[in-house]
Amino acid sequence: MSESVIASQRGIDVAALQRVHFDRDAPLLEVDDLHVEFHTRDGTAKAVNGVSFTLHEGETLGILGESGCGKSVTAQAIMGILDIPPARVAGGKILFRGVDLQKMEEKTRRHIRANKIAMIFQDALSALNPVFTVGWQLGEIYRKHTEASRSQAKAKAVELLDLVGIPAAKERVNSFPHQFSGGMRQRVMIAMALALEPDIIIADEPTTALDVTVQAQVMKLLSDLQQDYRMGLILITHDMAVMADVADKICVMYAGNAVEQADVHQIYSRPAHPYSKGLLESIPRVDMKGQELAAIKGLPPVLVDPPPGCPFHPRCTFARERCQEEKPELYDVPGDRRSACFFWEEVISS
Amino acid sequence: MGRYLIRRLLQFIPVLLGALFLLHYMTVVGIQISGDPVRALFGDNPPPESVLAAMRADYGLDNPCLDRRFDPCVAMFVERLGQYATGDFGIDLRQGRPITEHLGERFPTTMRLALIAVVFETVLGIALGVLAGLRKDRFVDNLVRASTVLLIAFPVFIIGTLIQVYVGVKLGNWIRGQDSMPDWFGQMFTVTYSADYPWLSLILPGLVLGAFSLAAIARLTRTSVIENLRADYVRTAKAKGMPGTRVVGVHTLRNSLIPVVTYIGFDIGNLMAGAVVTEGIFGVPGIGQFVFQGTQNKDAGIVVGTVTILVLVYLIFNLVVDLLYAVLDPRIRYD
Amino acid sequence: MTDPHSLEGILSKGEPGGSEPGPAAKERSRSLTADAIYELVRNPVFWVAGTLVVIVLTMAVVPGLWANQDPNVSAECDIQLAQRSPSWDRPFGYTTQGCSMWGAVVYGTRNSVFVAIAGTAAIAVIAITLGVIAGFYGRWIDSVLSRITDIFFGLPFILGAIILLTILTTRTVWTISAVITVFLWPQMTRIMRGATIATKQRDFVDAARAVGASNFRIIRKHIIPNSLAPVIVIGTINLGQLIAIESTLTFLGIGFQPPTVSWGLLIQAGAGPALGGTTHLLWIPCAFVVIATLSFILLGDVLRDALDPRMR
Amino acid sequence: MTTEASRPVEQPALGESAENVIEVTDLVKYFPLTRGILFKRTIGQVRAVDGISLQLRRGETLGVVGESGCGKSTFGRLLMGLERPTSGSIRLLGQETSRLNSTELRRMRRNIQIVLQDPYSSLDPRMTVGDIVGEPFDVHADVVPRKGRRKAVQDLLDVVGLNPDHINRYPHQFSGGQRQRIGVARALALKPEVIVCDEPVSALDVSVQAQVVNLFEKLQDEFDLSYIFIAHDLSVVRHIADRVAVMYLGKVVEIGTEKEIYEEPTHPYTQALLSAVPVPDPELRGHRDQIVLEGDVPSPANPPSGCRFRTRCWKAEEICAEQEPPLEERSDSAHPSACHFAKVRDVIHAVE
Repeated sequence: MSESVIASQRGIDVAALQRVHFDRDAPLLEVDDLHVEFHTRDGTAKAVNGVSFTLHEGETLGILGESGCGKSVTAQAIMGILDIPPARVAGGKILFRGVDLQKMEEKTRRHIRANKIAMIFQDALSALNPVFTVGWQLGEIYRKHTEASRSQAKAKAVELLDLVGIPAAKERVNSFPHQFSGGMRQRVMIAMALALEPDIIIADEPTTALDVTVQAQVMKLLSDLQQDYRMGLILITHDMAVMADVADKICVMYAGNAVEQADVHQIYSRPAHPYSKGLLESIPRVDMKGQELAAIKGLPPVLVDPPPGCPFHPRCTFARERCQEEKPELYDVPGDRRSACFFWEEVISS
Repeated sequence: MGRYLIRRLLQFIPVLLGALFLLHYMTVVGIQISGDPVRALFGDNPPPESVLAAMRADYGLDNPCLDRRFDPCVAMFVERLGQYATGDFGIDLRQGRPITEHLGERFPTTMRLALIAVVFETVLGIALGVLAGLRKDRFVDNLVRASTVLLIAFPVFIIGTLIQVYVGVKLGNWIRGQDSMPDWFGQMFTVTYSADYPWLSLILPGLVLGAFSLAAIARLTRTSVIENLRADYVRTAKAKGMPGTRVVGVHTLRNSLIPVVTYIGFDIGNLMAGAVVTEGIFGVPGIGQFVFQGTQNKDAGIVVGTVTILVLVYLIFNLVVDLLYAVLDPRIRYD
Repeated sequence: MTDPHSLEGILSKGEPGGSEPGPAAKERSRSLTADAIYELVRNPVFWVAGTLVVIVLTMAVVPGLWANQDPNVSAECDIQLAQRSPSWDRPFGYTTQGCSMWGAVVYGTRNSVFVAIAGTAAIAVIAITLGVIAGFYGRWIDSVLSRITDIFFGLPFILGAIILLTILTTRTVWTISAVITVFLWPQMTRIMRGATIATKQRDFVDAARAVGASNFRIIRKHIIPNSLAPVIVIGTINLGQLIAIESTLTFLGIGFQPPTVSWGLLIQAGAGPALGGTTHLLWIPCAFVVIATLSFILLGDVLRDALDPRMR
Repeated sequence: MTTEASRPVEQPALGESAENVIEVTDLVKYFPLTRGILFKRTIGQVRAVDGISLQLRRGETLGVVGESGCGKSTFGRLLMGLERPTSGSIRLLGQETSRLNSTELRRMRRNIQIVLQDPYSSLDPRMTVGDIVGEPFDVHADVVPRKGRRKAVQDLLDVVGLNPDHINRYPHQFSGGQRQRIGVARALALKPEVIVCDEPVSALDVSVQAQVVNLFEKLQDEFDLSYIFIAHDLSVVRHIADRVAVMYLGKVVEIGTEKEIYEEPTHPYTQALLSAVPVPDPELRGHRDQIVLEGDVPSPANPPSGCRFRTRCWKAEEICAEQEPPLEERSDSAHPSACHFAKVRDVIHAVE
């Protein structure tokens, strides 16, 4: 949403966001060395352990990883909606247009949500409140972030539903979430994220709960909208195929660590980390009849008790003694990419 | 909504008839096992048999099926239903006045008492529950949890008698003895009901009556709030940039209250039973006291007639609560 | 494969709903029951409540162990001493009958606890049987049972008990237990039915059927062991509630009758004099009822925590 | 419409060949839709499976794919005897199984077993691994003598790649992938000819999924198993299946070899389904024939007349609403396809 529109708005809260000086030349989003910890009965789990990335306008960043790797936690840390406690941002910076969100007052920061950064969740049925109509839930955004009246908010909600391709939006606006199909509900979620035309949308497994044909519809809608509005999109998924279709660059996460960051073409053609390589080799492809799948042996580690050294070494085919003792940092690899593996050269050329 | 309403109303009829039949059957079996209540009324000093027989005939207790153990006496039930339909719920065995007449006199007092109890238990119960739920595992939460468990372990009659002795008599006498205290203030710490202070002297009994449910509502609200705070849609509300008060007050509370509303419907039954005890202890001339005296005097006419009416009230209340439930939860409304 | 609730994904070590957990680190094999016991023994509330429950139960079974004056033996009581307040000599004072208050409450335990145990046991047997039948076989059996429980739910318990006990003139532990059972079986049956339906829908029941297990085997080996937790919890809490209910009924004059000794009767007898100032006649039996009720409720509460971690 | 549903469907002439371990003919399963105030009465039917005919050959893997609600899981449960068919016939090793009594059904289950989807709820948490894997031996007491059961269970654990010493552990001590292996061991216990795999890997993480898929392939070679492999993940099915049946709203719309279905799909639904599957190769972005379907799947309680796919089909004409297209070979479809206008269209490869 443009600054001028905000200026036209009244109210103490909105003024708070106006006082913030966003640097229009700074990248849309910069995450620098983010650490998130969870305190549990069994000890402290380092859910996110030093993740950094940058997102520019109109760009799609993919965060790829299996369940429990910390990708959703990263997203929630950016949004500022972690449950604290047990979670705690233990370090790092989150800069939106050069402004550190961590240092922002909560009453200002909450206007960043929806206005600047919005989020789409995986399971739309549970992410939508069952006791309110979707129109009410959409309109709430306008009523609480702008000075829209109830009827204006409702009109806006109808517009949004129409925009995301929900037929008969005028009538459907009064329906409750459980009266929609899975795909339609996810469209409502997308509408909700788009409401204030944010600069960034974070989509956390947006199509995992959907059937493939519906997944195709939703992904198409999402990427069309992203291009129309030139938003930055952070797509979080475990699905390498979905990722290959939309992402510009990818950050692969494993056990709370970013293990590889690169352009989408590089990762899929020449992965520089054994984990990315293993993932690629273990998925069957619909367009090819492969041989035996090269599964990654073993299981991801328990986060409260990670293995010493490189977290991937117990499952790694490239592992040497050094990997058990020393944790590799993210090494710069030629071609503007990074890999957290001592032997990235070997991995690329293998 | 329409279909839900119709279905709920249609379900009401068999439950109503079933509950009334259950009441009838229990009375009948009780009489079949223990002998007729007219005889019991007089204890060791029975009047001549001819008098008893006349009384039995008056109260419809001369039906031969009452001599056959476990006979459901269906004909009698149908007859009773007809009487209920005309508003005839029997008469008390001693004075011979219609039960409904007694209840009419006593109804306003009991309503006041129930109102005090309901307001007390819902307002404070929900407030404590929300507070504890939001501060899970902190001091407030532990305090609420510990005190509510304790409260649940106190049967109403024990709280009632203890409060009467320690607050009503000991504290109350002291307050009433102070010249500086206004007269009405002492009436709040009453030992018994006083007709001069129809509201104030009901406050103490009202709190006693609501105590158990207060604890139950607080715990239920707490669990429900904790559960809902974890729900995905609460996270969505945060992600939408809603202020914390709104996330809790609108997005969490509305959902959390759904089970509480159900409980309150069920609780009306608790309140009725509690009123029997509380009104008995504090001498409140309400419907509960009427039942209390009926049991003390072994007046089956009073007990059966009044309880039947109370059950009707309870069922109607539950019906209303179920409809309210549908208003709160659209998933029920549009199933 | 999905990334469920991120928090659970991180915290879980193999609980359902969690993500791919790490290798089972602990070498020793722990069943869910063993896990529950492990949870229990670490909980101080369990020890406090458990000790109180054991004391209450021994008082009920062998009161002679705790008190040497049996109020049922009239020679032990002296009407001259009636209502005498506690002293160093007799820290609990005397009853309205001039018996030792301590002896009276200890010997009064049996009736209260017996009603609670008999009632709970009967309710549990009925509930498990009917609940499993209704939940497992469903269809018309379930419909009929559900409608019957609906009717019972239409009748508030104490009100129903008041009617039945006002008319029944013989009130022994058996009749009182029976009345309690008649009114409280639907609640537990509904819980067991719900638990059975929930268990039945889990895939391992299909898996057992797929290997050819009979209905009887499925009920015995899979349904009951996996549905029993709520019944155990509610049953324990009910033990406490029934003690409270029995004393309430007795207080109303429709439970035990003198000269039986029971907590409810002691409170009833003490309420009047207590208003006049001899408060020990009231608070001592009250304390017994409350402590006994509380210890069962607390035990049920910790059992719930141990048996069902999700309810915590 | 209801009468048409049971119309015989033409199949390649295979007859009662001994090669077929399973022959399904006109299989129908309707679930009653009930509503009631006091007692429930039937007000309609959900046509979960509505006239399926197909064969499973010995040693073969038949993939059954479709989206949620298409009836593929119900189909698997019917094969297992976990649901009784409304009509139609299932022949397992030449024996009719759809009308068996409980004793016969128990004997039948020595020949067919199932692996369920959810590795968490498919194992009884109160039993040890030994009890779970050994349960088939308890039920079929004559298979392995009591003394030998522990050894037999340990052998099974070994076969599926678990440590046999873990026999006394409980399911919650294992990970999802390991639990799925326990489920496979249980299915193998009675040495069945056929295993129905109902979404066996869809609850697993990608890296673990591959391990389990590999296990299925290994076991097939080792024990000469035939699989019915039910899944919504078309890539996994392509990897493991020899033949594939595509289901839509309770019906098989296309059936053929893996190559025929994936490379030369002729039914518009198959084409849409395949084109919707993303390919893990960014180079193909924008170079694939993508068909994005409009709208939602109709309710199986009230399916459209004629061809069930016509409401979302871009090829639909009047005839599609009037006549249900039989599943048969057609002029432009070398394998059976239930479309009046069946025609090959390659959708999974790059197009320039």
